Amino acid sequence: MKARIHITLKNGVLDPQGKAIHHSLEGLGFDGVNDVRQGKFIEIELTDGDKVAAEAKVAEMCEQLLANTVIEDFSVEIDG
Amino acid sequence: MKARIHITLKNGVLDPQGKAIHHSLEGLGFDGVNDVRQGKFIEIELTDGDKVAAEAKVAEMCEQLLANTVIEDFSVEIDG
Amino acid sequence: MTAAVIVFPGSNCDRDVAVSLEAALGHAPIMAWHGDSTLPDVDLIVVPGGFSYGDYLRSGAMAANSPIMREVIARANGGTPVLGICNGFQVLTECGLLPGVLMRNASLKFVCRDVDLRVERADTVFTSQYTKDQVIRIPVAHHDGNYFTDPETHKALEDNGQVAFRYCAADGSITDDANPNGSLANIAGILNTAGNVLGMMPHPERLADPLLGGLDGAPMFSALAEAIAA
Amino acid sequence: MSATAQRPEDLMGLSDEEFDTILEIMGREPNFTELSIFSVMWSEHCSYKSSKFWLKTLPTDGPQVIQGPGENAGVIDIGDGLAAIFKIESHNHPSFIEPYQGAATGVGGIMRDVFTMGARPIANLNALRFGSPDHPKTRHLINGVVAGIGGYGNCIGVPTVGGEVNFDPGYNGNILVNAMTVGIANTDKIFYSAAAGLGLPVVYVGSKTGRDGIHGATMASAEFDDDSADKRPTVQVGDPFTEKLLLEACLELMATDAIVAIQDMGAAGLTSSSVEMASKGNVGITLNLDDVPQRETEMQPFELMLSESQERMLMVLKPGREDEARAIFEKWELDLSVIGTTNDSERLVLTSAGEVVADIPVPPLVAAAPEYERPWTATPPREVLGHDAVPAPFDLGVALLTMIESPDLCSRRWIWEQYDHMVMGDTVGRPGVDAALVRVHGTQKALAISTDCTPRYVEANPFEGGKQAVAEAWRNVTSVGATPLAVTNNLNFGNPERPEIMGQLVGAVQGMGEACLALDSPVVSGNVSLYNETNGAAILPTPVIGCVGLLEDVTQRMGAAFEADGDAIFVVGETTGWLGCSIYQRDMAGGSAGAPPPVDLNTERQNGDFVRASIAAHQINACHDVSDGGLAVALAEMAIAGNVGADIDYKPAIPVHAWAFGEDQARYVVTTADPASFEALAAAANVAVTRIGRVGGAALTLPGAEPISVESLREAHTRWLPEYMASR
Ligand SMILES: Nc1ncnc2c1ncn2[C@@H]1O[C@H](COP(=O)(O)OP(=O)(O)O)[C@@H](O)[C@H]1O
Ligand SMILES: [Mg+2]
Repeated sequence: MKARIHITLKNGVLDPQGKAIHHSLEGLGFDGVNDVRQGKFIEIELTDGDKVAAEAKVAEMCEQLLANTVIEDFSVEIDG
Repeated sequence: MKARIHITLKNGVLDPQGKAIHHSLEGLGFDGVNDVRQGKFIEIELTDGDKVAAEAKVAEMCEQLLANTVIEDFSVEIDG
Repeated sequence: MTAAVIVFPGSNCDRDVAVSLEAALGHAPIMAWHGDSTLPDVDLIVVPGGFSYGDYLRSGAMAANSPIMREVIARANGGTPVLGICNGFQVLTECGLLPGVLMRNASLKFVCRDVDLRVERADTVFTSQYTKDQVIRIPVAHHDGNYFTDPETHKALEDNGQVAFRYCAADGSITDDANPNGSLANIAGILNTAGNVLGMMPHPERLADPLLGGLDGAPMFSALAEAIAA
Repeated sequence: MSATAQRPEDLMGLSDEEFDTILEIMGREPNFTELSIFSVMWSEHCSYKSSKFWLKTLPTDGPQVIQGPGENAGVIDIGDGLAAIFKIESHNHPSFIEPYQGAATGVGGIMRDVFTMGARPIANLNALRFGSPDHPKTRHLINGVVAGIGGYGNCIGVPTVGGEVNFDPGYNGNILVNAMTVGIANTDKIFYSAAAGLGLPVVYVGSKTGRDGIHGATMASAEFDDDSADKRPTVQVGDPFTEKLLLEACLELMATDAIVAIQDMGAAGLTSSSVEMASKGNVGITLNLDDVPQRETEMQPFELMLSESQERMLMVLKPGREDEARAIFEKWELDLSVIGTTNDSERLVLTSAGEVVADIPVPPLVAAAPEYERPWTATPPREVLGHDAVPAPFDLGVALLTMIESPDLCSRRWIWEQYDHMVMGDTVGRPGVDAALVRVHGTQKALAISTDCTPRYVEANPFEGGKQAVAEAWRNVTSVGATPLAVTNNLNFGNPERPEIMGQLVGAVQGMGEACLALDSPVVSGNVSLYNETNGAAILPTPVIGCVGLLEDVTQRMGAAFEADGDAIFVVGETTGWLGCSIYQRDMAGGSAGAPPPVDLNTERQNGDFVRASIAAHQINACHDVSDGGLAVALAEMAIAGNVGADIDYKPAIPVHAWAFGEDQARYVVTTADPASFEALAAAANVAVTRIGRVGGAALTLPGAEPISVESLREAHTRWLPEYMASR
């Protein structure tokens, strides 16, 4: 069973990385880019079991460790 | 129009961050975790236009800058 | 007999290496701006340490795409010696002049300290004033120095003798304890196949003045000065 | 208009009296934007309303002082046309909420204060106070704070060369993160914030403005609550890469003569920067807020004025120099926008969409800022303890090993290895003990820098504790052979509206002032952080001192490591065995009690001057000041640093634990190859010195104790912090 976690900066929080990537893409000649935001994507391979329980457990992992909830939001999907 | 890009380490590539997260999760008492991999999630806000062309353009951005294709795979989705 | 130091936004060891080069060469190097697409005729190119583009996205990735790097690649392919230190090493791998990548340190922490290095190749323009298997002490200061490559590339590196330096214990033995960042086979620096491009995580320019704690980095600069004077 | 006018429901932290003063100044009811501006300008943070009265008592002058408190940072003359520019600043509260970004932006903020005056930053230091190691949050906070300080300083490429760390349950709910930056400028190229001149362009440079950091006690308002929580992040995210570009661009523009005045946007952002520039220059400023570069959409005037987005500067240029400035900032890939002009109105006028949205007279906004002489009660004096009040340890050697392994005395290597302490190629040696030494690039000069404070002394006796903080910093700078020149200070206290807390502040400031005067080290800059409390429990009073000294010839520096076998070891200064408030008492004998060691400033001065002269005369081979943990700990540190032992054969006339662990002030341990002439020099200088043993061997032997191998000392010293941080 696999959990797919997206961790993104909250709205309004400065994203220095996204800003620098945006700038660099422009430098490379890519146009039509209005904004870039960088987040994390974490995949966790879990021992098979109950999907609902797994989702709650992974959310708990995000709260405790994976996300910095002062500045980041997270979302969890459980595959398979 | 928004591009959602996932950049993940290729199979077999060592992932120090994933390994450290795995270790920390175990230390926090989370069991049933078999593997953790950390990747990047980049969202790009594009000027509206042709979806197919946009997808090709973003793939090109990944090839040139966003991913290091020696060690990373990427996938692109275009929303809305 | 001139050297160029490439300056990217966020480079911060450019002045440090210029000081060492000036001491060895007797005159200051040219400081070349990342946005320029041409480079004057030089006998040595140094890609310095620092945090080009903040090390955002991946260390060295954005710098590797800057206009000047096209010129650096061309010169390297033409045989000009190119030395990449720390962030410079990361830039050289990102732009394809050197194989492999520098990943986040295994500790996930920035590490700044003196490490022992074993000289694996003393027959290059960079290392001719060291002796093979000599142990030298030089500082590292990086967050992403964990060298990695696939097994075939690694085998090729070893078979071709492209490993220039390895992290070692004080007696020269290659141990896990001596590895500050988790690098594959304790690799601290590698050469290209032609031997004119060297990338290394440790900072020789930080130990080229006795006041700063030692002189083990100085032979690299005097070797280069001698080579390009010849 | 009178005090009976309709009061807004929310005074944004202003008192009724303060609001009445605003009505008088404005002659009408202020609108929301105007009230916001008064509120932040008159906040404790910006107006120093509780501390100003006392800060004015500090000595701030001296022949070496080019600029004392009042500008972005203090400036001292270090000779040959060079100036050292430095300041310390707190980022306590943000670091508790989000340790990485809080600490990182603290470092970024203090660096801007220094380079805004024309200096290139050459060294960063940090004074940290954490709660008990047993507290569930402590490890996470250390991890984040250290990573944040490193993350910012390493990236911008300024070495982090020193600092201090203490642990105490008093900081469980309120850690302290104080960051200090030292920079170097030419004395004829120092930049100030007075916007003198009319019709000059007011220019914004750096990052775009977002809604970061619009928050806090001053600004809890109904209007804010209407916004969704995620629209107003209270935590600022630092962007050290942009700051590096801003630094280089500013220094490049400063090399021309285009700048009239420059001011970083720190606390209260565009508000305090524009008001200060206008006020100091006795001019008015009109800003068109539509021209402020914005990161987010639909930002309101008060948001633009109060945002604390990082990495921004405000400048006033000479007329017609905008294009030259723009070219430089564009080269460094930064925004530059002309957002206003100076005029003779002495008013701050803000326009947006063609309308005036605020119009405030500047002189009263600044001059009428409240200043309180808050009631205070002195901390009751404590009894002086005799030697027998503090029991001897079961075993002196075991006690020493236990102490040097303890959180407050163990090695900080785990921390400073995460900081690039060598970048810029001028850091002399590695972090270790005593002051950090940084060469002034391209010269033989070096600056010696140290931050110090012993909060348990300040708690016991604020006056003596305030003196001691200055004395210890001064002593550390002296130990490396440098001449202390001036200090900066960070006053971290609880709620000043409580008389006993105010009494701590008053006592500490008076003590500091006296010490600065006696030690010829005036205060040239500083910062005050009050209301450091959680649930009514205040932190230990923590007036941190950062001292800067000059060594004319860096090759004459002194180290703390034991060197040559056979060198005689001396203690400079008198040892009475003062155990009250010592680390030994607190950690080994059941808690802090009694009076702290007094600081005799004449002796301090005399002993320090003697040590410095002995170093200059090449009389000594190693020197280390004696502070926390007393003589035994100082000796252990010197043995570890040199990897050589010592035989201490002195027979103290007082109980040996008091001799070994007492914390009498004004002391140094020194070694010399020529004890006779050293003693003669001391006698001539009328300084008490005691020969206590000799350097040599692989063990440290204290009177009446088994030898302790240097190896086991090192192991004990380096064990705790990495193990603690790796555990959970
Ligand atoms: N937060 C910190 N950051 C960097 N260096 C630190 C920090 N805390 C302590 N150090 C360094 O560790 C060493 C020992 O600190 P300390 O015990 O305060 O020294 P001393 O007793 O000489 O004043 C000094 O070099 C100091 O600068
Ligand atoms: Mg000290």
